[in-house]
Amino acid sequence: MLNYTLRRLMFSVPVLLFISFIIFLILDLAPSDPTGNLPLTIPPEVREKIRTSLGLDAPMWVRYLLWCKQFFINEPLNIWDQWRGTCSFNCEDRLRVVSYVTRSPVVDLIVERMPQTLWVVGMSYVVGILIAIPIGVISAYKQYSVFDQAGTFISMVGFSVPPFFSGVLVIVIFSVQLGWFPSIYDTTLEVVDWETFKMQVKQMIMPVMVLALQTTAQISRFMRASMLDNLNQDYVRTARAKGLKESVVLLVHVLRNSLIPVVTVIALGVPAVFGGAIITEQVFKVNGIGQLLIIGIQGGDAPLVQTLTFIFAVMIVFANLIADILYGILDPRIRYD
Amino acid sequence: MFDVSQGAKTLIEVRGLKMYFPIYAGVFRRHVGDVKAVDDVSFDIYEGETLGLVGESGCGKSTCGRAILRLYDITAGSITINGREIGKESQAGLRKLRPTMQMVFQDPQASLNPRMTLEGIIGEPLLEHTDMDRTQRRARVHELMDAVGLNRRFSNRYPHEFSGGQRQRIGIARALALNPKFIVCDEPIAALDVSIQAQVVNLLEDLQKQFGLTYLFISHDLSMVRHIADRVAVMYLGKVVELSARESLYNEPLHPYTKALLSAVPEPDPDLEAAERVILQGDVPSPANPPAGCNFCTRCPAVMEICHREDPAFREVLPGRFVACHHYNDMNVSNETADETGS
Amino acid sequence: MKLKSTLLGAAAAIALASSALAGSHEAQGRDGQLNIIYWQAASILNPYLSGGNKDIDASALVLEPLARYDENGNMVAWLAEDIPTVENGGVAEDLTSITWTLKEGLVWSDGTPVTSADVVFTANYCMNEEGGCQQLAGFADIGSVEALDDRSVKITFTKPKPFPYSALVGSTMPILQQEQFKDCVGVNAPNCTAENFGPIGTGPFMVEEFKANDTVVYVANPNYRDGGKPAFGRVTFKGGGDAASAARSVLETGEFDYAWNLQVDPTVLAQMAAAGKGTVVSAFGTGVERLMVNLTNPDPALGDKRSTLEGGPHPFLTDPAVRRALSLAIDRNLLAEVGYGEAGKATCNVVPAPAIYVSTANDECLVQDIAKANAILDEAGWMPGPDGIRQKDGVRLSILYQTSTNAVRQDTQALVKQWWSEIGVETELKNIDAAVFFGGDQSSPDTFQKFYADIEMYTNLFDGTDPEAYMGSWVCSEIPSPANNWLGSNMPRYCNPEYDALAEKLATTAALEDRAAIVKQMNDMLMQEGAMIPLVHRGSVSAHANSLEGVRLNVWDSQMWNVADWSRAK
Amino acid sequence: MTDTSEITEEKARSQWADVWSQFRSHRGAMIGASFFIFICLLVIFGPMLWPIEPNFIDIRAKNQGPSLAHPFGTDQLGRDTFAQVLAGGRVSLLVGVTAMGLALFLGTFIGVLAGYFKRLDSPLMRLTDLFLALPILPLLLVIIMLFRDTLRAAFGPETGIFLLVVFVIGITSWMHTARIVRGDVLSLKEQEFVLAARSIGTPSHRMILRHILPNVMSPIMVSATLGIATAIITESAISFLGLGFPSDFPTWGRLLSDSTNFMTLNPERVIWPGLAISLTVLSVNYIGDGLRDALDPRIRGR
Amino acid sequence: MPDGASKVLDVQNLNTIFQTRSGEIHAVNNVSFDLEEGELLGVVGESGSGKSVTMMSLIRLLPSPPAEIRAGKVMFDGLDLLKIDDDKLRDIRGARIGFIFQDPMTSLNPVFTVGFQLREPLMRHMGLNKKQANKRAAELLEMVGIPAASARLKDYPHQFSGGMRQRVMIAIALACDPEVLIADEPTTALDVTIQAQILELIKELRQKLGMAIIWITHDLGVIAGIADRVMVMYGGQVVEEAPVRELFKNPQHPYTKALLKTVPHVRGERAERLEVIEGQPPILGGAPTACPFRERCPVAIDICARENPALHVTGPRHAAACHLVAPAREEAHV
Repeated sequence: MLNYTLRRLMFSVPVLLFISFIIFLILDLAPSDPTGNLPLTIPPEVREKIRTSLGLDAPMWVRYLLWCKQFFINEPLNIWDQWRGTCSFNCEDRLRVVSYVTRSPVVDLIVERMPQTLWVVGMSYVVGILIAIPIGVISAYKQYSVFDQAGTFISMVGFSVPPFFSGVLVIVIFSVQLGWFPSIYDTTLEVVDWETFKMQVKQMIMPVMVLALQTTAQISRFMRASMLDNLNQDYVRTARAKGLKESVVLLVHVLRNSLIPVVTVIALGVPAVFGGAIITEQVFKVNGIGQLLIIGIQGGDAPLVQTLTFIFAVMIVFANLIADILYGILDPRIRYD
Repeated sequence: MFDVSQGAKTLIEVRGLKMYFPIYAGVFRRHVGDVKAVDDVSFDIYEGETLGLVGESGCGKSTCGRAILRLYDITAGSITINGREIGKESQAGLRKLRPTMQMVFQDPQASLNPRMTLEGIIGEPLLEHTDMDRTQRRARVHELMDAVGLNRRFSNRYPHEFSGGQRQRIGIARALALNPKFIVCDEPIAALDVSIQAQVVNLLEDLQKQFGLTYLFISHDLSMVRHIADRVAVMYLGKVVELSARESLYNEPLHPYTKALLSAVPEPDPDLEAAERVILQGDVPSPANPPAGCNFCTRCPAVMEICHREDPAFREVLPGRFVACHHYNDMNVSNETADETGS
Repeated sequence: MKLKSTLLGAAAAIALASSALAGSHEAQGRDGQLNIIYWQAASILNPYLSGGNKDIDASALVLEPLARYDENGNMVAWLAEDIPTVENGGVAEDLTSITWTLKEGLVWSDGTPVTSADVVFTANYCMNEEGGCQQLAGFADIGSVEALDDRSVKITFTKPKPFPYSALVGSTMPILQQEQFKDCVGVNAPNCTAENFGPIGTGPFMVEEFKANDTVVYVANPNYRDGGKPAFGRVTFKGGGDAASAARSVLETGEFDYAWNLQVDPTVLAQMAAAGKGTVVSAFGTGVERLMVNLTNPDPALGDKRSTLEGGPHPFLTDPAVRRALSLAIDRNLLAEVGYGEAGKATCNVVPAPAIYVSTANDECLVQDIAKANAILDEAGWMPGPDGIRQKDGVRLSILYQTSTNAVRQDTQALVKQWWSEIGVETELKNIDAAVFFGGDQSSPDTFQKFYADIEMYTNLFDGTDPEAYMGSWVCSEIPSPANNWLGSNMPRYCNPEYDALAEKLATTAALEDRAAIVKQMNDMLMQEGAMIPLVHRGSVSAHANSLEGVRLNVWDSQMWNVADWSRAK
Repeated sequence: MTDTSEITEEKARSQWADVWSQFRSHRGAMIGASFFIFICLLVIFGPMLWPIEPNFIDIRAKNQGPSLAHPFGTDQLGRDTFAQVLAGGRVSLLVGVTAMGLALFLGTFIGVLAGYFKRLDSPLMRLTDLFLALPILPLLLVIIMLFRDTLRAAFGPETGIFLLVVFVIGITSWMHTARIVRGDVLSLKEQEFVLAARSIGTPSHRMILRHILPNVMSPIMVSATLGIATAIITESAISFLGLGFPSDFPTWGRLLSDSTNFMTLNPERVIWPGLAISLTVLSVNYIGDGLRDALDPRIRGR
Repeated sequence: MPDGASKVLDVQNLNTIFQTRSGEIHAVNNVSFDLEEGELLGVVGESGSGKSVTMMSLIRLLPSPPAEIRAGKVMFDGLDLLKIDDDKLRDIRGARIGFIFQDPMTSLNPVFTVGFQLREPLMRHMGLNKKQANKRAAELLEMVGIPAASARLKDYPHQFSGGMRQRVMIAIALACDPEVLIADEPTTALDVTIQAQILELIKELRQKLGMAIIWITHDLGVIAGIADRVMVMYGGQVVEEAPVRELFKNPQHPYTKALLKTVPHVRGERAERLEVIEGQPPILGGAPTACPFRERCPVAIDICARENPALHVTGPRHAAACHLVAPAREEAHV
């Protein structure tokens, strides 16, 4: 297992480098310009000057290497220094990956966005999974029952309604008509007491609801299929022949086996938690990582987009690794070597 | 039906055949060992005979059969079919030789493409190797169906509409399509019901007579092998441990493993309650990590000290009887005889 | 507090005075929290490093200029004691220098005094070529900026400036604190994140927390010069989403007090306003949504010479009859109503305001007249072909019409397309993402400068009230071409020596009336020669909660210009 | 032997016939399939029966509710919503089907090559991992920005964008199919009938065409149905983000995103495109469900 | 029937059908038999003969739907297993009736340790706590001949070889000292040498524990070596039933006769040619109205196609279902 993990980790280094280069290449080809959003009154010389000051006149590979140095060497050093409160390798002159638009270090921006993304999108993932698993279990156990049919229907609706529609719909219902929840997410709210906690919960309910619907739709389908696969296995018959209660058969024997593929699917979905909620974030003004990315793309903020997409790529690669390792841990039959 | 000692024409000559499957491990996927599925196997098959190859599951008998047909790229050794060495032939070169050697598979369900009709399945070899047109092909398919006892009305049906026995007949018809000389029957009856097994075995025998076929009959069913084979080879953990004519092997097995194997077969006769049953202890060791010395030393009831050190040679100890066991170290046949069978 | 504003107009004085009096008795921060929503989030709080209105508005709560425009377009002194004029001696007779004097006793929010050194520093900060200052245009023709004493700064120009107020006036050019920004000059400017995200200012609020592209939280500035102001102790400046949801949060759910730039379908906006929680306010600046007419040939077959003077004239848009017919076929009132509602007015001029500059010579186009348009084309010999499209000498009236991606613009495009089809003109619509369209990227064929189309539509305007620079956009030398890297503001490729001469004249004319006459003349020239077809005079639309008082929508300056006066209705 | 032509051969049911009979008994799938066919017919032939031009502006009739003249109401410029939904459906369905086709082709091609040829397995699977690890959305936006004009110039505004959208969706969604197909091919390769074909001497390309491809059809068909649904949804997301087709070129996604702001004012406008997307995706999903059951030999056996 | 031996299990007229899309399939038709204390009843039949379905019907192990037990009685200790409620039945399953399945590879749950799976019935039925159960589990593994038993409790099924896994299955089935053990082809998936080990083990355990066993197999050799009494099934019905020697010496039903002849032997005479049963095994369908063997029967007569023969007693404890078999005079029920 350790060998396997090491091998995979080793292998992911060239893969990630290659990905970062591809991303850089694509972004470089894109006809977006950091001076694009400047007012029309700005004279052309100034535009040119801004471009030069951003280093855009250097050849592509120089900029790529610079980014690599900044991201792979300077940023980790900076994190280290911030954590230890030290200043190693002349931290004063250290060039960090800086956004074209805000001119602040990209990593700081990402760190700032983390809390709301984790709160809303992460929570919706958890909620979605918690709802999905029982639905999947019951749907499979009572295959073709009314519950199964209804579950299938609802999860497919969840899958088929785009969030830009369902988001506005819940806003119109719950904020405008009923006035229960705020339609705009307050990222500055800090949970310090019961009141603020209640507010936090209130403002999270709608985005979590919209996102969880999608998660639930997908995971419950998986869970159902996986349960169905396992319900037909011989060991289930053995468990019944031992005189075990139906609940034990289902919730111990079948569930444990069925969760193996589902857990890996869940692990694989984690990166999507950070990037996949762009539209929902936009609808509820959560201003998390997804919105940061969209703004970056629209503003031609290459360093931001480059860094963010690369971080997504890293997360995807690691989620894959974790999913495989989890598989190995959960299923004693699998031994990687 | 066939007298071994007459020294008929050798059709297949296998020498030192090895089929290893590499094992990779560690961070760098280094080659750390091999699964020695077939480990230095030599034997001959005479024209027109049936050589039975028996052994327990995982002993390498199927791999051996497939390796002889060069369905794998073998690790070492030579295979001569009808005087032609094919051990190192490329897959493209083998293509021309395929019509002489064919195979009947174990699982009649899995060995037929579920998406093809009978005519497509049986006609595929013809399509690949002859330039018959559609009508000619169909005529030949019908001929073959007659030969294996399938109603020709069914030629447009799909395999799933047939029972196991009928499917096995389809497989046999496909193998016969190109008039082969040699057929490897890889456990052709293992997946069939008792009442059907006899049908298929009889069919194979009839076809052998009719077309002068040579069989390598791979099976774990010792009683069926006794029925069909002229000579029998017993495999254990990648090696042939004994090779004899049928009657001598069944009446007087030499290798301790053969003895144990034969005594383990339950006889359908309640009065024959085997008194002198040899019950082997333990399981077959892993072919990735075979024991030192004789492969059978871990379970052998007659194990000696030398068995743990030295791998016994596979030798002809009596005329036409080959065995790999230290118990027969002092027995030997004259060199001339040995040369003749070429061990 | 002593009120010492010298005004170019009288109305603002009364308004300012009354609001100042109202707030003078009570304590700062008494009205608690103010919530503002901008659907484009602020990304930086230094206007010198960003051209975005969102950023300028967000920084306007903190940073203040020497003088700014009020909601009527009148200049009012802000940090300066008064507006320097030739009359009061603040501007030199030869118009080559201007001297600003700071108000007495001004302090930064950290308590330190504001001095002329800060003003000088700010000017030099922007004029540093390496800093990438986005407001550099405002500092054009400045020779030197020097402090005369603690409170006076003299700006010397390299040539006479009839309008000397461009630098350090308006929210785009506020005064920065030298102490804070002293290490952020030149190449370092963009990297001073802490400073750019949290400038120290003189305004009514101080930055408490800045989340780029998301939220800014401000608290009242205890050192604010006007005691008792601001009424709000805390401001949240939230960004993100879209105009409709911003409008909804003010008008329907009441979560926010103020929403900016509500480019929402007027019907929807009206329906939201009916919920009774807020009020929609609008005001007109100088923005005109117009069609630019390509007078050069955009035929792709021309390759490099496409849409340049070298490529030759446009096959049919050079025909005045066609341009006139195209203009007449458009129902501008309907466009204004459908796309902008209260915030749009039909216009036939490229300079729609201030009133003194507005020409009336072109008002023929205010009324749609399809019949007349058809007649003009018939007369000019453009006859309907077999497919219903007019043609002459093998040239078909087929137009590629491009603009940026924006729901209202696409509606306008659809309407115009239909009207033009009624006069036998075929139209292909194309819309390009705003970032690309306005992006100015050399490699993209889709920028508005390259103008690889027959007609393009966008809004342009001028900041402040002086149109001199704006009118200079259409001189021959401003024609974008490969020679100047396509940088240039003369999109129609209009080139008329007479117009260029008028532009020269305008730059040296000081008297307001004379300037106005020249501008009108230039405007009419552009209209009558059909270089562009104005459509709608666009106003700004904002909304505020009914409980918010003191909002005076200002289109000449930041909408946050008088945020110190805002208060909660009792 | 006897003259074979005289013998009447039985026409036997192929496995697809079995699949069909199994599929027919899945109620959801049958409802889904009939609805999907209905929708397809409606968007193909509907515009012939409903002659209002989807882009015809009748400004006096703007923001109307349902009426006889406009059964689905009108939009803010007075365009007929019904005509727009019909026209939008053509595009959305065509995008869905073609993008799915492209993704399936790529996925199957790569999956089969990787599964069948051991030497290609590792590089091709790394490529698949790479594509999986590439963040799709930025890639998508950038590709659209990059190629939109070349294609527009070559094929005209609508076809060009159509090809682009299809290409972009296709190229970013083949990976799962590739993985599934590879897995299936790997296990098929171990099946005895493939071995049998090898013992006959069938060369690789015919082996793939004759033995491998027909047997990976079932997972491919299931992912096909899911692919259509995903492609329709992705197109709507692209439309929402303001990329994609020209503004006067209706698709369901665009109609839905354009009308969300009118939700309270004019609910029908949201409902129809929303319903069209949801029901189509739903029906396609049900078809996929039914196919999965029908193609599963274990279930079919029952 | 010898006196003193009492019936532990009495099955009467069991009918099991499967609901499929193409209609009902009668998998078990009017099967009646009994099992005496300490007896080993062999059940022989080809695949599809209904032998496994019959045994699983006894303790209602078939998934329902599609399976449905239409009629019949399964009397065990005065209870009708087909009538009692699920909870009562669960108390019997695994505790008083043990079950061993054919494929030891799939019959154990791959993700739980062998110890866990052994403890389950012990804790469930015998009320042992975990520690006691562990101790007993180790004893059981030792009893079935697994070396280093207590150490191996922590191992997962995949770490055992096929034969060892089947021993684990036996240990689980015997965990609570059942009165009846039903073994469904327990050695079919194993090699002959391993099969011999398992057969030895069962014989040994039977002597030691004295439970009654139903042993399902298609291998006549296995039956001959282990069973006391044999029941032959064909097409979902019992076609013959007799003590083991009687059956092999004096088969009555044409199917049994043919079956015995088709099997080759390892010892003794080698037939030049094997006898065959022509045709294919029957495809089950609706309720049988004719003898299921008639199409392959060498001696079939007209009535075979019209009437399904009932079991006739043909001799002492010997019965066969064939129209051609003369009923013996005694009216004893088998």
